[in-house]
Parts: sequence; structure tokens; C-alpha cells
Amino acid sequence: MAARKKPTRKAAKKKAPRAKPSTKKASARKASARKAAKRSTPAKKGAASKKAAKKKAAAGRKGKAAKGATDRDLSERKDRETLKCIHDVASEVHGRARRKAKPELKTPLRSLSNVEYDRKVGYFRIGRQRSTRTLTVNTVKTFAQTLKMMALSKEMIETDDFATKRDAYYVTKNWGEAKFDEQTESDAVMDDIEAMFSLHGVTREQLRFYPDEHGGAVAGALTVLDRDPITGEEIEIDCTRFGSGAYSIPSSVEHLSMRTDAEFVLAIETGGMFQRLAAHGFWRERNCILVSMGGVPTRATRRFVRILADQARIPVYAFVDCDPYGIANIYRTLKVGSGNAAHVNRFFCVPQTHFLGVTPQDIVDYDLPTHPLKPVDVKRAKDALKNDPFFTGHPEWKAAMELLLKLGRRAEQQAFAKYGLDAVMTRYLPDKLANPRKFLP
Amino acid sequence: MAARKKPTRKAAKKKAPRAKPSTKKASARKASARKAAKRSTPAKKGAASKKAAKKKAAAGRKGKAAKGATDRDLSERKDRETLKCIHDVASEVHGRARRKAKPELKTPLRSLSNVEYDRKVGYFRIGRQRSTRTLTVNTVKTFAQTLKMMALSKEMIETDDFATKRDAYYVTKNWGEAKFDEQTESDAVMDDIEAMFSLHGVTREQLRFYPDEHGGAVAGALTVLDRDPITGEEIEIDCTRFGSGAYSIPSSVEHLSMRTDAEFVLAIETGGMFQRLAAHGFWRERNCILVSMGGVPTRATRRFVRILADQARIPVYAFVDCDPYGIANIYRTLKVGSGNAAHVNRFFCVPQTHFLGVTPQDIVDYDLPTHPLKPVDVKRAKDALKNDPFFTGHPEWKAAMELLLKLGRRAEQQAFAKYGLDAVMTRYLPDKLANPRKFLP
Amino acid sequence: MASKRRTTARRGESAQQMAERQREISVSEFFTKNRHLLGFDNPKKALLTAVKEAVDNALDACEEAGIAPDVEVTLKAVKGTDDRFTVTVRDNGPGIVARQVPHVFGRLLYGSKFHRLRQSRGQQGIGISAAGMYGQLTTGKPIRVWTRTSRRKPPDYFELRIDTKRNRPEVLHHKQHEEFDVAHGTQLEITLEGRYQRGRQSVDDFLLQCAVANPHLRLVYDPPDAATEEQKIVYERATTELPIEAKEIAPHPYGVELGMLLEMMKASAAQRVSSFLQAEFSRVSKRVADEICRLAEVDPKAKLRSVKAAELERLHRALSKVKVMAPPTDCLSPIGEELILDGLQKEVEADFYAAKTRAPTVYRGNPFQIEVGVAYGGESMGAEDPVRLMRFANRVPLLYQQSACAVFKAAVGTDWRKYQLTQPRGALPLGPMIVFIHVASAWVPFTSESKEAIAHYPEIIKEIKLALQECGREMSHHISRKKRQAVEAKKRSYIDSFIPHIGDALRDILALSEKDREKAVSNLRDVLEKSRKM
Amino acid sequence: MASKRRTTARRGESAQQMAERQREISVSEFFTKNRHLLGFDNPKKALLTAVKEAVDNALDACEEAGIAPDVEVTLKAVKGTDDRFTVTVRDNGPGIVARQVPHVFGRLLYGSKFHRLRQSRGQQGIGISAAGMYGQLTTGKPIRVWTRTSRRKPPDYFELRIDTKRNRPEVLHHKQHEEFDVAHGTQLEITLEGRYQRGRQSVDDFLLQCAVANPHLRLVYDPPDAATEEQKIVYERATTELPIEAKEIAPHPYGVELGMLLEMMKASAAQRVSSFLQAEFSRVSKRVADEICRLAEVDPKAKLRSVKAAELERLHRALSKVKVMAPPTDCLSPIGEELILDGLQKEVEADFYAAKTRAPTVYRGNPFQIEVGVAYGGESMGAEDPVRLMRFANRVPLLYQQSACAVFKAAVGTDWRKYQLTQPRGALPLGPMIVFIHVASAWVPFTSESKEAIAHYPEIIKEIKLALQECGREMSHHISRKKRQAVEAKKRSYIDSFIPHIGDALRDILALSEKDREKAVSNLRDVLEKSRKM
Repeated sequence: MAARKKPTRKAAKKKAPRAKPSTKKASARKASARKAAKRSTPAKKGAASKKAAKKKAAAGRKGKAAKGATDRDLSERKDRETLKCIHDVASEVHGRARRKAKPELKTPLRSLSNVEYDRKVGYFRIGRQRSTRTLTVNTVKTFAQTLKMMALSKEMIETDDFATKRDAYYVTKNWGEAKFDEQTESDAVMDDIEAMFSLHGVTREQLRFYPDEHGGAVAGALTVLDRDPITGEEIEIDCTRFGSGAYSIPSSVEHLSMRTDAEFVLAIETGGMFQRLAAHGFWRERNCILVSMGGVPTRATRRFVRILADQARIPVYAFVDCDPYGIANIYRTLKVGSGNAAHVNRFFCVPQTHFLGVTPQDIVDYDLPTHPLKPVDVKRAKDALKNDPFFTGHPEWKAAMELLLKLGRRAEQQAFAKYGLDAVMTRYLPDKLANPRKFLP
Repeated sequence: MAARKKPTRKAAKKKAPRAKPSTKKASARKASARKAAKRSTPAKKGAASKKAAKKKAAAGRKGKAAKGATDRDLSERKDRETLKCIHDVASEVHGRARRKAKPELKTPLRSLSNVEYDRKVGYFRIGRQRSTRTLTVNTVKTFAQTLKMMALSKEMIETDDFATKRDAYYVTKNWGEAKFDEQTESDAVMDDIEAMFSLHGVTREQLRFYPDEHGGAVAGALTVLDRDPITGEEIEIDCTRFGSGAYSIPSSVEHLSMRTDAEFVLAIETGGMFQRLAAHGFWRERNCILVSMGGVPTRATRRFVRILADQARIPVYAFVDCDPYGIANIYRTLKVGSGNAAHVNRFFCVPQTHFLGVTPQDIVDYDLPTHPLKPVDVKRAKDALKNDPFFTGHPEWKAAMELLLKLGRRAEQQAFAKYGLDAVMTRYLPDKLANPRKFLP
Repeated sequence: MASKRRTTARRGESAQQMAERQREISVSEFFTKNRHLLGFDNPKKALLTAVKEAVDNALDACEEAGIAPDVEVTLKAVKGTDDRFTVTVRDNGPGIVARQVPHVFGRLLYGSKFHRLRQSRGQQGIGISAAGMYGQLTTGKPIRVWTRTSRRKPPDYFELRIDTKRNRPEVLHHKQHEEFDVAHGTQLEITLEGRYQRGRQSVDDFLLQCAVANPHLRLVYDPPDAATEEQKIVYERATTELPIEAKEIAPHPYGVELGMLLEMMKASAAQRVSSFLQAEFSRVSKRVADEICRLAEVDPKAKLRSVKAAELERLHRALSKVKVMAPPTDCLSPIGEELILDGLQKEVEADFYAAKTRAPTVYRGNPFQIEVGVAYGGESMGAEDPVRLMRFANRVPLLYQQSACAVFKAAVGTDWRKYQLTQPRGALPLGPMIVFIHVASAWVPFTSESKEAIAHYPEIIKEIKLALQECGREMSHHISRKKRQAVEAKKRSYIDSFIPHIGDALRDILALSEKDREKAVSNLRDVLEKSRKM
Repeated sequence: MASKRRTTARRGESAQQMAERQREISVSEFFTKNRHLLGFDNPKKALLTAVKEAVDNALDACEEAGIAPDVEVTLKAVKGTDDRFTVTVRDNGPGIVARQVPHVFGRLLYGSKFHRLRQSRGQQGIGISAAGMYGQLTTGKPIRVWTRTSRRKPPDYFELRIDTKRNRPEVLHHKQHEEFDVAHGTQLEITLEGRYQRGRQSVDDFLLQCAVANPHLRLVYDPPDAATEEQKIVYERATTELPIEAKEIAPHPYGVELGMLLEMMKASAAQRVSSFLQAEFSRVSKRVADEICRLAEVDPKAKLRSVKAAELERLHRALSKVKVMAPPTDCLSPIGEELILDGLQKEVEADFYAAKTRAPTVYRGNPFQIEVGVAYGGESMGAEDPVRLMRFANRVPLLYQQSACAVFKAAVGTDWRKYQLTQPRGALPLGPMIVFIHVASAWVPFTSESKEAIAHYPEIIKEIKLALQECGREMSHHISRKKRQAVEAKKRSYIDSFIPHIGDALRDILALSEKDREKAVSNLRDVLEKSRKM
């Protein structure tokens, strides 16, 4: 490929007429359709023209998608907003250049001093301080790379494409001197852009930069409304019908809609426990949705649960190991986000989460098999008690963490197996669910 | 739960009449149905009686499941075989005890000296040497634990339950002195049992010990036939209809059947690449099935691909990073298994796999962006060239590995993004697929 | 001291002018300026060194006189200060005749032990005088000596200074009939700048180790902070038997250097080569002497004075090649395995003790002998700490420079993992253990004059390792025995614990009746019990 | 040597019997048995020590006589062996008068430098005689000396041995008019057991460092493996000017010990306390002397002989408390910053050099002075290796025991990260650098007689650190300057490289025309260029 020309997409775009963002959508779609047509030449099953297929799908969609905004409209509106934001930022830079003034880029100041814990909304959010990057000799390289990255984002929206961090790093290999030598550098620029656009309510996923990380798995009383990426046809994914398998959350979920009459979401720490509850039809018994987080939930999983909880207006119950990692990392991240990523918590945290268990009190009540807390656990718990407004702000949590430290032991979700493999389903969860108001906040 | 009685399951089981394994199935099912009924009392949507639901499902299944054995019959037959194996081993022990002779347990000798690379069947397999554990004072604890674990396995088959390694460890907490202090110990006994039963063609999953690890993701022209774990109703999972999401492989796949008219399976190393190909409908263009391995594939993923390839009689093409890890670990494990686990390779390896790319020659041909080989890479490659019969037996691989060492560079799947995000789909894969006979063996 | 106005050397001075300034330097002057060479680096170490030199001298004197030593050490801060101490050491030795007292304590390089090849604590006639010199330098106070050689004679009392310019004693005061309430013995008092601290490398530690290595010693120690008689520390004797007397011997042929051989030939009264070799070397019989001459191609009957340079060199080479017995062992006085065990048991609480006295051998013509003791196990020692080494040279504890010492090198170089201890790479093993190592030699090769570490002679390191290995093996047997006992007990309980579980499992899998289960359990128990007895 | 049949000490010996065996020990005997104390531990080090002692003596002699030294060192293996070498060192110094030759080379602790307080290489009158003694001991060969004090006089030739029992020279052979083809000077030849090796701690390394620290020296070195005249190594002089002459001084009041003060009072010719203080101490004027007396509450006019013990102690304390000038610096002879730079540039290839000579100061009444040089950067030095230390005491390179030396401690204890070097915890910094450190003192406090490491006096360590910091700062400026230049160049190219990318991105996002893009690019370039100039 060394001596070959670039893919045709570039050429196609150049020919596309320029217009204002609001009216530009159509032409962009046209370009992408042209590309799709090109690509499909060697294909067997004709994905004829993306554009055409999408139109058809849109026509057949009326009346469906009972609950929530229809996903097609939603995602098109979001794309328009994103393109406008990119245009506005670039336009501001260009305006200053025309006036021979130094251009600037504004991002929220990303330091702990600019993080606030908002008890009312229930998460850490970024404060009002801004950091301004002025164009100077020292910043010119990053400045150029930031704008190039924004141009890439615009191109991806217009061609309905996306890139992982790794992908984006390789794409920049074509940027001459502006290319990145290490992926950490391109990641940093992407983080800056994410922070910058978070001020406008635009997520990184909307900018079409998708995480590499795998999402969680879902089973239960939920139908996800997606569309076929090629034909644009709407797809209903019924999460009750995966047998022993599950639905794997995609890495971007912005365009999904949910339909459910479940009563709650159960967010589970380990894949093993998820599998047990799924295989024994716990979701059916309790009319709920099971989500496997697999440790600290990924961005996609958090966003998925958030959209689900928002659209369906149901609570989320977290079921994790009883140790400082399960509590202060997994649960706290799911519910209120992290101090480091305060600028995006507004998108990713799920404030309607409550802590079902395993609580320190459960260790005592159920006489669970335990392991001693490691020094790192003790440190984490003490830190939480001392510095973390989430824990210091809730007397219930303070008491629970203090009990945990006093016990000096931790217990895992699987520990109920001491009383038989099904004890967790037949005893523990029913016990707990009988009184959700007793959950920890 | 400290002072409470044990869950009712135990009581239920005790009342169940004892009988020979072959005729015992029905009563075991009855016990599990009773349990299910008990459990479902508080449930909303009545999962009335498991047994009843299953019957109904079985009745409605006729004529479906066009390809492959029907999953219900298959899984019942497998369970019967497994129970018989357990019974035979225990019976042999009991017979010796009656004759006042020292009982013995036989496992294949698990040492590299007892591993053979079979070019014909295409994988490493365990040799004919056996290791015999005789009951002595030194072995009595492990002996007891092994038999208890087998009894647990029997119980789980009869109640249609399963346990992860971690679950099993906690279950043993109830075994008095025979309990395990560390999970590593119970894992070791489980490994022994797995090896022992591998002699009889029974997998660990059939014994109802499921791995904790998450399976891979699947998208494309495939229908998986599963059953509802509670109702027993047959479920068809259409992997073309996951939108931007994917089907998540369950941790045990023994009972699944597949239906497909795809031409090949593309097994992909990274989630990012899988997502790209899935989102752009590559499987539709090329009529194939995409499987995301996420690094070295899990047992479930490997077994899933194996069953799929066996049932559908289609080839598997591996698409991994061009580095010794991608080649000698991911690809080689998928195709021929590993020397350490030779006793289970017969179940888990996929000999019909071929290496699509990224090949060392691709680095040259496509002038890919690369990173230098790390010392550990070089060591791994040299080891493979020196000691690994898989590589030494294939002149094509010898040449490829030597080229890789000569280049001193490695390249990732994503590297094609240098030529644009869609270059991998529009150029590289079509180039390659045009001539599968040129794939590396 | 030089006067300020004295003419200094001028540039362009001639050889004649320079010659006029050449003069002899006294050894006292030399060591005054280089006192760190003698162990007086800092006040803490100076205090220890002074005590050590005085105790060594007292013990040597008692043993030579055949008296079971009774030594009293008193350490008192000079009133109103905390950096000046008076060290008093009293023994029940033979005493010192009055005319020798000034020379023994007021002169460096003066003594009876340097020229003899036999084991003793002091060797070089420097230590005690140097302590006095240091006291004089730091406090201006003279050395005070009380001594009495017999009940029939009156005691003598001296106050002494050292004239460092001439390395000669200066008697400030000498009096007979001074009060000194012992039948015979010597008491020495030195006032010096010092610092008192307990713990490792302290006077207290030194005296404890002294008591371990000298079980025939009764030692009373009155530390600076003892207010009453009861707070004195008393180490009683473990035996009244004195160590075997060390005999003086002639040099051994191995390791004698060319220059030394020449000196010996010049000093000898012998006439012929063969008779010279027999007279001046130990273990050289006529047969051996003739064999040396044959190897050297020198006529055994050749006149000693007529030996030429080339012949001398050949003789020298032949000396190290001839087969000859190890040197006589009677120049050495080992402690002995029994007494090492006694000493360790008396002062160290442990589960297990072992000791090994190796046969004497030789490095560079000097006989030496290695003894090792170990005390293992028990509550008082940390199971995760490095083992503690107690190093001794001719029964004298060595407290400083452990890591520079041959003993340390040998202990680190031993593979303790063979003996069931963990041992980090290049370090001492870890475990609840004290290792006692004694190097006895007619001439211990210290790395410095302050006698803190033994030089790395391969012969010495090898012998120490062999002794450590012997003790290590015994200790390992002890550890194995304990482990075996634990395993045995565990096995017995194993059968009781686990056979019923096998029965349960068989019942669950095979649906056995309760009777069948019990039968299987009792059969299996029989089978196992029987096989254990075989 | 003891005769085998001589009666040995008997158990139960009386004090009288013991007294008869007491005798003096000669210092030569002492050091024969303890030769590791003098640097003759092993053959490799012995060879180096012999060369070092001979070269030190030659340089001292030349400088005292005001002659620019011209030294020739020859090292040859004795024919047919590879473990015996003949060391020959010839200088153009003033020569030695015949009657002194035997004492200078045939006797330990004999010399002109010990009693003077001024900087010189040799100090203790041991080194060169010890080298001869070692040669005699290992090869039996005598020391050979040629010397001539003037062209008008005939040269003298000696063959000498040391009688170690008496520490006295023995002249085997003395001849005048022997062939010795120089106007004046001395040539010394010692044959000894040795091992020759290049690299660190070798004779070659020592001589190179000698040349660096003595820029007034012309040195010719004929190594063992040089076959032809051309293979000799010649270090030419960097200057013909001799080092400033070091003057002899009286002791300084700070750091004089009580015992020493007592000695000085006894030896002084002064009558009164005040005049004693003024006469015997440097920097003590009448005013200072009276201040000392006032502090000590002693009458300045009191008779010296009538001073009581308590008064003496108070005087001693007062001496360390009175405010007094630093000692005269003329007892020291620093190399000087210019010549350090010359020396380094001559022998070390680097990008940057700096040197610092500190003002003299005092430890324990001994004046000393620190000089430091650094050579930084360049291809010849490893950027990731620990920096190389070159240590010198009175211009003599120190090659052994680096980690025990005050110089090392000071270098490690300096925070080099301030000067932009990386430095692992508790270790030397890493970087392409050689650090030259010279400690000049009237009395260098070595940790052992083999003069390998300088003792850890806090005053010395502090001065070294200060000098290192000064050089470090200059070096850091150099590094910063180089970094700034690199950054400047980079910035200029940055504008050219990246502004067009901003233009491209704006065009892509805003759909600018080519003209608009160009305008934006040129505007941005102007803005940036302008701001850079401000």
C-alpha cells in the first residue's frame, strides 16, 4: 500500500459542496453513501446504497419505538449539534487569526481544585474555572494537532465513521510533522478535546472517538432499539432471548433507545454472578434487567445504564463485593463518577443507583466466609473516610466503612455459595429486595 | 444466615429416590423442578414449573434446528454420559475398598514429556502415559476432596446447576476439615478432575464447572440455537440483528447448535477492529461471521468457534497483530492449543483455522507503521523457532518468523488506519481474501 | 613542638640542608597522629577499645599464670561530665614486677607476645599503652596502676605518662604499700574521653560475648548507670578448668616467605642446611629436610653460610612443595565443643545447640583452628531476621566491621538453604539463630591494627565454611526431626479426618446405604493404618 | 627467630619469669607482619604502591629543591618470570648525601616530613622503606640506589637491606664513581613480587592522574610491555612554573587536644602563659592570647610551669572558643584553577571544563584546602554511567577504597539533580563527567596507613561539597545554555512546521477558500514571530 493513493473517500469529500453545518448534513450523507456504494462493489449481498436503505428504514419505522425518543431522530439531532460545536470553535480561532490576534482554546480547568461534589445532582462535577491555551511557539504543535483532530471528527461524523484511540493515532501517521510519535500524545489531545466539548454538552462518543474497551453484558426484561449500521433499518434487540448468552453493549450507545417494563436494573460486579443469575432466570422472577459490569464499569456500560435509567425512570441497584474496591471504586464510580473525570461525569454517572450489597453488615448477618483486608484496602477505606465527600456526606456510608475497617475482613459476592449455590438467589437477594429503602445511599 | 438452616435444596435432594444414573435423570429433573417452583413463588411473571415449561418447549421444537443435532437431545445425552463416568470412577474406588485394596485414581501424566504434536489432527495432544494417585496418608486429603468435588458435579448435573471455580471454592467451605483454605487448592483439584475425565471425553464444562472468564463477542451471518434456561423453550439468536452491539458468548457452549450459510469465520484479535468491521457491515459484504477474541481467546470462545466450524464445515481465518504474541500465543492457541493443556486440546483447539494476517510480509508490502520488537518478543519468537513443533514443522512459518526477526519490528491490526480508517476493509481484507490459499498454515 | 619563628625549609634547598632535617620518628608519635588505626576513631569506640585491651591483658596474664581469672570491670563517668569516663579493670593475675610496669603500660610496641608463635589475645604490645596514650591525650590524666605479685610482697602503685616523642614511659609517682586488697593481681585505671551506650557494639555486649567465649572466667561488671551493688552484672564461671595451655612453636614450612627464610638463616645457630631446616621449622624431620634439599637440588650438608642466592630461591620453592605434617596443634588453645555448648546455653535461650571444633590447620605457615557453635530456635530470636554472628579471635569478641571480616564472608558464602533456612542472595541467612565463630591462631591476620576484622585468607574461609556446614547439617537434622514429628501427628489426624469424607462422597455418588458407607470407611481406615506400619 | 627447642612459657609462670620475656618490638618487625596496613595486600596492589611511593618521594624532593621535576618510571618483568618486577624510578632532584641514604631507604619511620606542619606528599617516613622491605621479603633482592648531589661530585651507589629486628639499614655494597649519567638526582630500584594489569587501579592509571594533578611534571613511563623507545608514554609539562612553596607553620588553636597542649607547654621555651600562646600557635597575637586567658580565667602573666590541672583544662576549652583568624595558607600549595583546567584539558576530552579552588580552612587545627575540577560532555564518556571521580591528596592520586573516602561521601551527598544530572539515591550521579577533587593539607587524615581513603571529617566533607556546588552551578549553566540553544532552534522550526497544519484544519472545518487559508496562515505566522521578539 506504500505507493498507492489514498482511499477515495478524500476525493469524494473534496468534491462535496461546502455549506453551513445545518444544511450540510444531506451532502455529507451523500458523500458517505457514495463511499458505501464504492465499498460494496465486491460484496455479495448488496448493501446497495446506504442512503437509500436508510430512507426506506425511516419510512417503515413510524409507529414503532413506543417509549423514548426514536433513535434515528435522536442521533441525527445529536450529530448536527456536534458539527455546529466543531464549527463554532474553529470559527472563533479563524476570527482571531483574521484580526491578527492570538487565538485561544478554552477547556475546563482539570484539577481537583476545580471539582465540586454536588449533593443535589449527586455527582462530582467540574467547576467554573477555565484553562485557556493561547497560541504560542510552545503550544503551536498541540494547537495544530487539536484542530486537525477536530477536523477528523467532523469528517467522521459526515461519513458516519468512528475511530478508537488507537485508530486515531494511526490516522495521524499521515499528518507529516504534525503526526504523533506516541499514542499517549494523541490520547492527551483527545482528552483535551473531550474536555473542551464537554462544556457544550458534547461527549467524546458524539465526536466519534470510541473507546477500545469492551462494554458489559446485559440480560433481562429489556428491548434495545438500534439500527442496522448499513441498511439503517431499525432493529429490536430483545434481551430476554439470549438463552445462556447475553447482549454485549457496543462501545458507543448514544444512538440507542430502550423499551422496558422492568422494575429495576441490577448492576453486578462479576461475570460469574451475572451468569448465575441469568442462567437461573432471576430477571424473570424479579422482573428486572441484569447488567454485568466486569469490575469498574466501562464508559459505555455506565452510559448505557444511565440512558436506560433515565428513559425508563427505574432505579439501579448495585451488587458488588464487600471491599473498599467494590464500594469506593466500582460503586462510587458508577453512581457519582470520579474526581479525575469530573468534566464528563455529567454524561457517565448514574445518580439513581443504590447500594444493595454486599454490605459490611451482611458479613456479620450472614456469617460469610471472608479474607483479611489487605493494606491497600485499609488505605483506600481510610482515604474514603477522610477525603471523599461522597462518603463523608453520608452518615450511613461512614458507619458502614467504619464497620468494615473494624471487621478487618472483606467478602465476595460468591461467598453466599457457602450455603449452597442457589443461596444468593433464594435467600440473600429476596431478603434484600424486600426492603430497598434500607439500601445504602 | 449464620444461625439459619441450609437452603431447602439439600432437603429436596435427600428425599429424592436413589437409582442408577441411566434411570435417575427423571427424578433429578423432578428435584430441580421442585426447586424452581419454590424459588418462583415471589416472582411476577410466572415461570410456573421448569419441568412443565421444558416439556412444552420440547413439543414445539420439532422440525426446527435445521442444521446440527438438536441442542436439547445433545445436552441430555451429554449429561447422561457424564453421570455415568462419575459413577464408574467412584464405583471403582468403592470396589477396591470392599476388597480391602488401596483405591487409585488415574489421570494422564501432565508433563511436557507426555505431550505429542500430532501433525495429522493438527494439535498438541496428551500422550499415553498415566499418573496414578494411590490412596495413602499423604494423598488422603486430596483424595477425599477429589471425590467430594465429583459428588458436587453429580449434584449440579442433576439439579441443572453449575459453579465457577470461585463458587466451588465457597461451596467447599461447608465440607468441615475437607474444606479448602485457598482457592488455588480447589482449582488444582478441579484441574485434576478435568484431566481425569478428559480421558473419557468429558469436558470440565460438562462436569458443570464453568470458567469465570467472559467469552468473546459475535456478529454476522449466524443463528445460534439455545434454550431458555427456565422454560426450556428453544431460542434462536440471530447474530445479524444486534445493530452496533454483539452477541456475547456464554461461558459454557456445549449445548448450543449453530445454523449458518456463512462462508468463513473471521476471528479477530482486538475489540476495536471487531467493532469497526461489525459497524460497517463487513460480515454482510463478505457473508461471514465475525468473532472478537479480545487477546488470547477464552475456553468458551475457542470451544464456540470449534463447534461452529465443525457443525458448519467452514474455515476460520485469524486476523491478529503481527507480533510474536499475536502469532505464537493467540493464533497458535486457537489453532492447536497449548502444550500445558494438552489433555483438553482435543476439545478446545480449532484445527481448521488459517492465518490471514497481519503477516510479516504485509509489513513490507503495505509499508505499515511499526514499533520495535521488545526483548520479550524476540525471545518468544526465537523460542518458537527453536522448540515449538508447530513452527518448526511448517517451513512457511519458519520463513515468516525469521522475516519478523530480521525486520525487528511489529505491526498492529489498526496500523492500516494510516491509509484511512476504512483501508482495512476496502483494501487489505479484500486483497487477502482474494487468495485464501496463500494464508499461512 | 616546632617554634613558630623557627626557619622553615627554603625553596632551592640543597641535599646537605635537607639531610640535616632527617630524623627518627617515634612510634608513639606516629600512632598519636593515626589513632584511628588502633580503634580510637570516636568516643564510643574508644571507650570499648580501652575496656577490651585491659580485659584481654588481664585474661592473658591469668591464663599464663595458671589462675582461673576473676576480673572486675568498673565504668564510671567523671563527676560533672558525661563525656569523660574512668575505666577500672582489676584481675587476680600474677601481678607485674615493679621495674616492668612503666614499660608495659608506658611504651608502644613493647611486650612478651609478639615474638612468640602461640595463641594469645594480645599480640603486638600496642593495645593497652595506646589506651593510656589516648586517655592522656584527651583528658591529660595519667595512667594509674596497682599491682602485687604475691601476698608476701607489698603492692606497688604507679602514675605513668608516655613521652610520645621518645616512646618511653615517664613515672610521675611511684609508691609502695599503697592500699590494694588482693593477694596478687593488677588493677589499671585510665580516664578518657568516651561515650557510653548500650546495645550492639557496646561495652555491655562485648563483656557478654567475653563470658560466652571464656567459660572459665568470672566477670563482674559495674556499669556507669549502676547505683547499687545489686545492679552489678555478674557472669559466673561455667568451669574452673583453664583452657589447655598454648605452647610456643617454630614456624611451619608452608607459607614462609623468601625474605623471612633469609632472616632465619642469618639468625640460626645451625651450621648445615639440613640441620638448619630441622632446628628452625616445626614438623621438619631429617627425612623431610633431605627431601626439601633434594627438591631444591641443594646439598643437605652444605654450609649454611655458603648458600647462594639461586639456591636460596630453590629452597624457598621446595619448602612449599614438600609433603609435611600439619603444624603442632599445641600452640593453639581451642575452647572445645563442650564448653562452647555450655557458654551458649548459659547466655542464649534456644531450642537446639550444636558445636564443632575443627582440627587445626595452617595458612602461610601459621597454625589456626576454627570453632563454630549454633543456637537455633526459641522465642527470643526473630524468625525473619538475619541470623546473628558472634565473631571471636583468640576468644576475643569482634564487634566492628563485620562485613569486612572473613567470618562474615564464610557465613554468607555457605549455602544455608541446604539446611532449611531461607537465605537472600549474597546475605546472611534468615532465621532464629545465633552463630558463634571462633578463630584461634598463633597469629590472627587482622585487616587493621584495631583488630576488628579478619583478613580474607582462603584457607581460613574454607575451614569456617566446613565447620558451619557440620553444624548446619546437625541443625538441619533437628529441624527435619521437628518437622517429621509435626507431619507424623498430622498424618494420624488426617486418616481420622478425611476417610469419612471419602465415605460421604461415595455414598452421594453411588447411593450407598449407611451400612455400606460405614463398611467402606472402616476398610479404608484399616488399609491405611496397615500401610503406615510397614 | 625463635629456636624450636627454646623453652616455652610454662603454665603457672610467675611475674618475675614473665618479666624476663618482655622486650621491645621493632617497627619493621611490626609492619612485616602487618604489611597490608601499608598497601602491600596483594601482588597487583604491591606493584602500584611501590611505584607510588617512589614517585611521591621524587616529586617532593624536586619541589623542595626548586627543580621542575623530570621523572622516569620503568617497569620490567624479571626475566623468565611473570610475577616479579623491577621498578626503577629516576628523578632530577637534589640527590641525597651519602651518609643519609641508608637511613632514608633502610629504616621505617625515618624522615624529614613528619614533624613539620606543611603540605607534602610523603609524611610518615614509612612508604619507600616499606616498599624496599616488601621487595626484600618476597624476592630477597636488596634495594639499589644511585644518587648524585651535584655535577661537581661523583655519584654514589648503594645496595641496602633492612635489618627488620632492629629497624636499621644494612649496607651490602657502597661504591662511588658508579656510572650515573645525570647532573643531580636519584635513581631507585626495587625488585618485588607483583602483578601487572592495565585499567582502573593500575600503574598506568596512577601515572596519568599524576600528570593531571602535577602540570609542572614531565613524566616518562616505560611500561612492561613496551618493546621500543616509541612505546614509552611521555606526559609533557603544561607549565614550567613550580607550585607555590608550602611553608611550615605552627599549630592552629582550633582542634588542639588537651594532651597535645600539655606536651607543647612542657616543650616550650616560653616563660609565661601569654607568651607561650603567642609563640607556639599560629594566628595568636597578644590580643588573642589575652582573650584566651580571660576566657580561661587564667592570669596571662602566670608562670607557665605553675599552671594547674584545672587551669590547663580551662585554657584548653578557651582555645576552641576564642575568635581567631584561619591558619596561614602558606603551608598549603594548591594547584590553582588555571592549572587544573590545563591538566584536565590535556588529558580528558570534554565539551566543558570548570575548576574551583576554595579558600583554605581548618579541621582539628590542621589547615587544609579543597580544589575541584569538572570535565563534562563529549563523546569519550558514557552518558548513562556514574561519573568518574579522580581523588587526590596533596597531588597524589588515590586509587583504592573510593567508597570509604570522604571525597566519595561528599560527591554522593551533593544534590546533583539541581545541576541537571540524574542521581540514583545514595549513589554518584550519572552523566558524561569526570570530577577531579584535590584535598591539600599539612596533615591529610587517611583512614589507614596505606593512604587510600580520607577520613570523614565533617569540615572536609563540607568544603568539598561547597566546591562541587560551585562547579556544579557553572556546569548547570553550560547545560542550560546548550538546552536553550536547542530549544530556540526547535521553536523556530516549529512555527514553520505547524502553522500550515492549523491552516489546513481551519479550511477543512470551515470550508475556507485557498486564499482565506493562506491569509490565516500568514497572519498567524506574523502574530507568533512578533510575540517571540518581545
